[in-house]
Amino acid sequence: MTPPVKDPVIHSSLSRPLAVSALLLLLALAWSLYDETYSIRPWKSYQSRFAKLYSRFLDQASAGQSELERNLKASPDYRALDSALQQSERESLPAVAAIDRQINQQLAPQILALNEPFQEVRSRIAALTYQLETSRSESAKTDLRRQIDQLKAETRFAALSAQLQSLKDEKARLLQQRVELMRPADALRARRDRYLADRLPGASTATISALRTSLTNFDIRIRQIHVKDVDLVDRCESCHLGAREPVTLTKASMGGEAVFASHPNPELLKLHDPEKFGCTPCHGGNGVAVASVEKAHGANKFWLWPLHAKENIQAGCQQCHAREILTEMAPTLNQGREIYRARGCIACHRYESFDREADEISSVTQQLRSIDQQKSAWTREAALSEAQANDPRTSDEDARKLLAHINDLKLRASLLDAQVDTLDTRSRSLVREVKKTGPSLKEVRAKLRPEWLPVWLKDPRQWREGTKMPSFRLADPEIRAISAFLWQSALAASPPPQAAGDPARGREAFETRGCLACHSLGEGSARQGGNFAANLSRIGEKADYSYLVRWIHNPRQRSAPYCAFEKRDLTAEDYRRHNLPFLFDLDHSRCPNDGHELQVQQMTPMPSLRLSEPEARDIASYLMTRKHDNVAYPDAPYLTDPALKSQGLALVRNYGCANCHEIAGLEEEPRIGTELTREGSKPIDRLDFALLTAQANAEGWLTHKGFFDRKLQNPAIFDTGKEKSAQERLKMPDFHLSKPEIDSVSTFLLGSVDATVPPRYFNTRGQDIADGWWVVAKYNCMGCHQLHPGQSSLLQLLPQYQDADSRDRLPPTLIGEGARVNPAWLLRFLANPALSDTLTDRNGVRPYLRVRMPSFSLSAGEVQKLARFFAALASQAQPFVAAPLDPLTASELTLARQLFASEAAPCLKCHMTGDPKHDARATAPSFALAPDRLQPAWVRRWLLDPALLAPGTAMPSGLFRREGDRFVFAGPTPPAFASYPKDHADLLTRFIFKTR
Amino acid sequence: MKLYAVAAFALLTLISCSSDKPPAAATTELAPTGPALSPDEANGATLTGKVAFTGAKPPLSMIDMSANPACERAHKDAPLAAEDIVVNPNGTLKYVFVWVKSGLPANQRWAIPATPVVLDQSGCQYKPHMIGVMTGQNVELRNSDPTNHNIHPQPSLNPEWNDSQAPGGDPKFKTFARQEIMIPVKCNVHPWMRSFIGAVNHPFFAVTGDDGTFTIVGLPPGTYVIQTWHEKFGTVEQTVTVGAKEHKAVDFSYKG
Amino acid sequence: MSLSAKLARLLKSARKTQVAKSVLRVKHEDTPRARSLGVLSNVFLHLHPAKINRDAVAYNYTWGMGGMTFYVYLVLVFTGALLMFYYHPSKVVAYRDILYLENDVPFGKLLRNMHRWGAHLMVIMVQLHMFRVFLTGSYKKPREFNWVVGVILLVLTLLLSFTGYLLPDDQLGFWAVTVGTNMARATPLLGNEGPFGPQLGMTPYNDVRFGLLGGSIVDSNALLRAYIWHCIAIPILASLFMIVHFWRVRKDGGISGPAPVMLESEIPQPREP
Amino acid sequence: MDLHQLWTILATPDNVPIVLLALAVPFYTWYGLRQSFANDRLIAQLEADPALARTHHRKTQPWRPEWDREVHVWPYLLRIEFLAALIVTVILLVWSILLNAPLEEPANPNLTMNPSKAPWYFVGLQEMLVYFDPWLAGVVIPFLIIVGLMAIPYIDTNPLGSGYYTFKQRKAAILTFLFGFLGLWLTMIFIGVFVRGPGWMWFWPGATWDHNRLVFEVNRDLPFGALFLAAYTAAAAWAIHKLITLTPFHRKIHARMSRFQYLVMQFFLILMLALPLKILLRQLFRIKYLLVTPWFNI
Repeated sequence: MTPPVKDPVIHSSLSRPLAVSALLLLLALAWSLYDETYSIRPWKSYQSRFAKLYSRFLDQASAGQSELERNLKASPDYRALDSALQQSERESLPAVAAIDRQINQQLAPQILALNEPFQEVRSRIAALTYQLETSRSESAKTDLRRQIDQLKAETRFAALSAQLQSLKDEKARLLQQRVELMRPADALRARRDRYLADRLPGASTATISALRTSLTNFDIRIRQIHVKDVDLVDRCESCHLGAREPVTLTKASMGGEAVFASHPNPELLKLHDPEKFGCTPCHGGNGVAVASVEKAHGANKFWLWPLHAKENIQAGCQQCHAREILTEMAPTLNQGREIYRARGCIACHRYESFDREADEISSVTQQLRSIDQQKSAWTREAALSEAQANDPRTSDEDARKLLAHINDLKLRASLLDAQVDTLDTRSRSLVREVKKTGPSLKEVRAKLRPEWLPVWLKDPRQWREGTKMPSFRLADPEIRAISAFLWQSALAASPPPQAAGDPARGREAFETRGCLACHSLGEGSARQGGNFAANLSRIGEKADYSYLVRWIHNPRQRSAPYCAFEKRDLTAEDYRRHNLPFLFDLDHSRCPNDGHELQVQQMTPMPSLRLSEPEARDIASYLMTRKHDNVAYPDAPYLTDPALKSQGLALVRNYGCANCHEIAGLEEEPRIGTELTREGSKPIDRLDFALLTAQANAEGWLTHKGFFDRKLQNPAIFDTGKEKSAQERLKMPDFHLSKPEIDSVSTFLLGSVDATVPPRYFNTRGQDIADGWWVVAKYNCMGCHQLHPGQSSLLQLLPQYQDADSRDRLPPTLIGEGARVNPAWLLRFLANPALSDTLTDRNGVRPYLRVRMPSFSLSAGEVQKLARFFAALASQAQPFVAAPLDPLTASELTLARQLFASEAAPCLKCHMTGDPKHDARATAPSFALAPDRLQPAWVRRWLLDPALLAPGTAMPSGLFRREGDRFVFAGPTPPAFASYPKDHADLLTRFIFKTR
Repeated sequence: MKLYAVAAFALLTLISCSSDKPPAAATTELAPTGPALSPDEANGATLTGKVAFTGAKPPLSMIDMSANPACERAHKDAPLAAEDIVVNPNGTLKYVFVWVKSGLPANQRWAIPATPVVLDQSGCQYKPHMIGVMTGQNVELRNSDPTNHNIHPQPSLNPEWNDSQAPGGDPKFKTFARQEIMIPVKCNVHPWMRSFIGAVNHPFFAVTGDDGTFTIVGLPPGTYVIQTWHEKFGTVEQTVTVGAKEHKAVDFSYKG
Repeated sequence: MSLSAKLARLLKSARKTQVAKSVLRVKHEDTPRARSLGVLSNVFLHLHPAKINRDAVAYNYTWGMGGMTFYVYLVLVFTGALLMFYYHPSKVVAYRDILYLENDVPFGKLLRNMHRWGAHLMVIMVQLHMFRVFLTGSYKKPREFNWVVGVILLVLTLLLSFTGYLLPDDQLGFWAVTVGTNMARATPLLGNEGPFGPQLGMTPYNDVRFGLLGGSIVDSNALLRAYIWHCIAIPILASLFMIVHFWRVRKDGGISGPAPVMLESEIPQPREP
Repeated sequence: MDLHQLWTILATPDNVPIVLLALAVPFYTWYGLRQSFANDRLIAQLEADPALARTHHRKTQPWRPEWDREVHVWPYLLRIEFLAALIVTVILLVWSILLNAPLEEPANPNLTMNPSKAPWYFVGLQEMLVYFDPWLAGVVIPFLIIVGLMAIPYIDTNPLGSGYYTFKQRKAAILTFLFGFLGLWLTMIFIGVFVRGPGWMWFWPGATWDHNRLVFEVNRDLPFGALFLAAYTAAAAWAIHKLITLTPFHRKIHARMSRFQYLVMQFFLILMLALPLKILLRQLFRIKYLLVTPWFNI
């Protein structure tokens, strides 16, 4: 019989697969354990590497430091201090030792011995007194009192405590005496240590050794900043361990690992303490994530706030400093904002904090309207209640109440009038504050050579390098239509013809009057001057001579006033209808038809240099010589073709020319660009990458930065490959920005985000300074003046101001201007720098300077902003109250006058005195201006050491020297001074400030 | 067999610890060290020469001192000529600064002479018009005029200062820390006053005098670039090689 | 005496102790009685019968889908309970908790991954289990009702996964659930956009979608309701039906096969009505 | 062919289950049908030789009289269950370590994701939204699927194949189920996940999902749709009847069916066939609605 076949089900064994899968499970668990502790916690390896590198760096640094310290200690001064210290310690040593001995050997043990029984007795007494106080029966009380007294007597408690107290007092006295003895030695030790600390650069050996000990027990843990109320958890320092180390660590010093370098900008950390601000509000990234570098930097696909790239690191500042045009320590961001404002991005793209004038105008008109409604409502109510009061049926009581009510309403209405007045002045100045990015095209007919217009529209940059005008990718027919429209829409009026001027004198005037602070001449490497305004190397080919003369004489002069209410330019006819002269300027700025505020000035920031007519003619004729010769301009007959006009109007409206230029009929054009206030946090799907989306995603630039960089580099990039008619193509013109400019603008846009921190983090300090910077940026004050340390004005860099003599002929530095001048005077000066209504062809304060302080015809608001700006910049108290000066006695007056006019005092040699012959060569302002121009405290500081307040000034230092606690005139003083006890500088200051 | 194990182990530890990268040595540029030398007239070389001036002699321009009566009185007999271009009778140029521009050992320290160089203001004019001084050496400023002067050097490499000096006041001592060829000095009270100070790290320089000649002594042997500097006519350079105790003549010339 | 023998003796004596006896009610012996009692007397194991059709032990019949689904369900309950320690179902806090889980909680990421992939695995296995049951005709008499319970469990599994999808409160979950619940808006009679819905007075604020979401859009109410469905309601329902399901498997005759094949000729003729 | 896009869709963590499904279902179908064919061969053999039929243990697995018919659950069943548990845990653990559960941006109600898809198992239903109105696709069809599934045991009167794999004896039932499960449910899921891109537009696998793609389609309603609907129902009912009474065997099974069971089966089968028909009508002929009424339309 065949052997019985074994049942496969029973006899098969699963042990092998079970073993294998159990092993696999074990491996998987181990892997998950490894994954959990290491692979998703890379910071552990970072920290162990950091500990190693950092300790090696510290060893090497301390070696260097101790060597430095050794030879410092070898220096004679240190040794002298050290020996004096030892010597004084040796003197006081025996006495101190005696005191110590007495305290330790005698007093301390005695106190200890007495203390013990004393405490015991006292506690027993306390227990008894407690029973005494709480016992009810009188007899018990007396019994207890008796017990206490008996106890005190037994242990002679009173004597015991007295003796103990005396011992303690003795000990205290001795200790005090010891401190007295040690005082000189301690003082010397402090001076010696400070001597060392002053000369040792960087961390002293003490801090280094402290760091090294802390490194010995360096524990590997997550280092995080947790700001509870803002729900902010930043663990950046778990890998960036060196960020806030007291010692500066560089990539090189940390073995080539840039991650451990210390924060490149420590004083920024002082301003924004990471404990309160954390890291991610400024830098972006995902503070919580520590699983991988990519996740921590927020570079993974679904994180909305990625780390800013290196070149856009300052984007973080914009969020809290949104209202400022200039933020310290953020040059790229400032450049980005400046480009956004100056190159005209603001003209097409609304940006909340940039849109100061337009916003304010709309809010002011809106407030005015609501006030009118309120007033009419109240007057109507007053009339009604008056009717009711006079009604015989109302009781006397009610009548009296109604009358009170009526008065109250009238009072309130009058208060509104006050508000209306302020708003009116505000709206008057606002009309003057609004500027356009480009020149007014209403004057095209008067100022331009017709053929030039199409050539310019074709490619502005090719005609004038560095121009602000972007290129619009226009086809020829479009150019023709636009030129025709502009030509025919412009005002027909042309300025009176002007006689020719002398180009040679014009050239000298152009180079010295200060035009080069904004404009520039010469092309390519020969280019000289500022780029705030146009390069005038080819102005001759473009401009009309007579218009140029009028423009140079007074750039703000308009050919026709514009009435915003009627939305059109007024003509002489409108004035004649009300038999008024066709006269419109800052004083006659009301519209004859409806009384509203007129725009009586060109909306250009270009100021009037108050040049005389002949000088304007000279400069104009010089500028007319600046042109490329043999340049052929094809003539443009079509300019006057009416058929092209309507076509041109549609194109101009489509391309948004009216946003930058003032064009007849298109003054109120809406902005054609999208608002960019929150562009940085617009969802990525809303940024239209068009056909490049897939490519962008593959190449990794499907991000905000990718979009901004490419759009700025080539605004039509997202049209590539699209089938679009001319009208639908992307309209944004090409600004030919260089790479750093693109980086700065995209930094600005990346920073324009929804707030990720609560509003209380926003910077509200220095609001006056922030507002001031806006006005300074708008009128380019930094072209001529130095406004904050480290910034050099443009004129300073021009070659003609480099030699020794001409350096004194530069415009004055304005650092500390707030502390120098009286704000009231500054208001007057800024309103009219000539300081006189008749003699305008001069500088009010420094007539001897060729460079001319122009009149910007600032609005009242702007002038106040500047005054507050300078005061705040010099941290002066506002409003300004002049410090009272006690008047000069008769003797003091004669004394001061003698010193002032003496040969030894050089004052009248340089300062203007009023005598024309002397003033011709004077190099300093007249003293007559001083009383209401300067601040006494400043004058006194200036007299003592002018180089401190304005380095490189022509005013010499060392005029006074210190004698005792007062300052005395350094040179020989008239004999009468011998008996004058008081401070000479004060005397002279009070003399200067006595009103003549 | 045990031996192998120990050796292997030692080798292993050696490899493991040497694998760390050597620490980057902190590099600080070499500050001049060693003793301060003074020019060794005995066996150093001496350089002499003159600065000729060819071409038309520019007309002497008179200084108009009318604005300042005190100065005018000092020159009422002979009006003062500007000293920007002074051509000596023998056709040589005065006030030309001649110095060794390069060729000296780089980090060699030179002894700073104790005697200060005097720059006097007399007759509303700087006397002399041009001086040479070592960096760190004192310049003694005197005011022997009855009127107040203010001394306003305008260096670009050294810190700028502007001190007034009362008539007959005690002299002021100033030093310049960095080498700078020709610091212009002016007086804001008397705009025509002008002088030039040449601050040099080493003592090998000279200013041509009335005969238009200059001598530099104690020059260690070596090849040097000698440069002459004039206020209006700019600089001229020549390379020259000198041996020990050699007397070398080096002539320069400027065209008017 | 060899080591193993000594070990065995030790083990045997250990089992004699009172403690061991009180714990292990059944002696671990290789006898049929011990084997049966081992299963029957164990509260968990007595889900199984003592003996089973010899061929049902092989993988190829049942594919183990039912058992594996139940096992994954247990894993999900376990990891889900742990996740509940860290998760708050409110709009602001939910996302932050997931971030917290991922970065701070030790093994937090692993936990969440296990829960999510486990959920997907369970959905797949449930469908494969249905597929196997259909292929083997195991729904036929007497197991019809158990098939119905199975279908209910399938629906509950899908709902469990659907409500879990929304909880991380991220775009993926939010829009997935929005799409899902938009369909509810169109329920006939009960949805405000479904046929006959408006006629019955259904508005976006009282229709079945509103009931599901606790609001007209997927907001914090929806998050809370999804959380409660996901963590309490549906798991309890699912457990109940699983109990019924397991019970009916046993009561309807245990694992249905592999049964002996039946021939066409042996089909019993239907009794005349 | 945009392989990068294809790979990103395949490798997205949340699509991994569908890839798993796409591998597992064919495998298990093959695995099950293989055993069915084996049983069918055995059945054919037994029907051919009635004597054998009496003695044979009627199973493809080997068996000898001396082997027990039933084996103890412990250890034989429990050990394989334990093994299965181990393997599942390993798979789950490795999968969790390697792939992270997706966590996208925080929910933002006013930023619609394009494409916004339901979880993968409901994507089939979402696909139905293209062809039917939401009330149909979202509520009625899922409801009918559930009820249909539940009704299967009560309308399948074929006693054969209970407890063993067979194809021959239950051809109709298996084909219908395969059509329903694989043909409709899984295919729709596959389309919904891999083929439907932004704007729920049709992107063949390998085509780039372009958000700006514009497709011009004009869907029109079928005139006399109601008539077509009625015609279809009649034709379908006739065809189904024809099918289930094709062979004498089928006729025998049909005879066992009660009238109500027959009606329910017809109802579900007609509806199931209606789905692909509607899809074809839409995809090929651009027909949107068949029946338009003021309250609802199909």
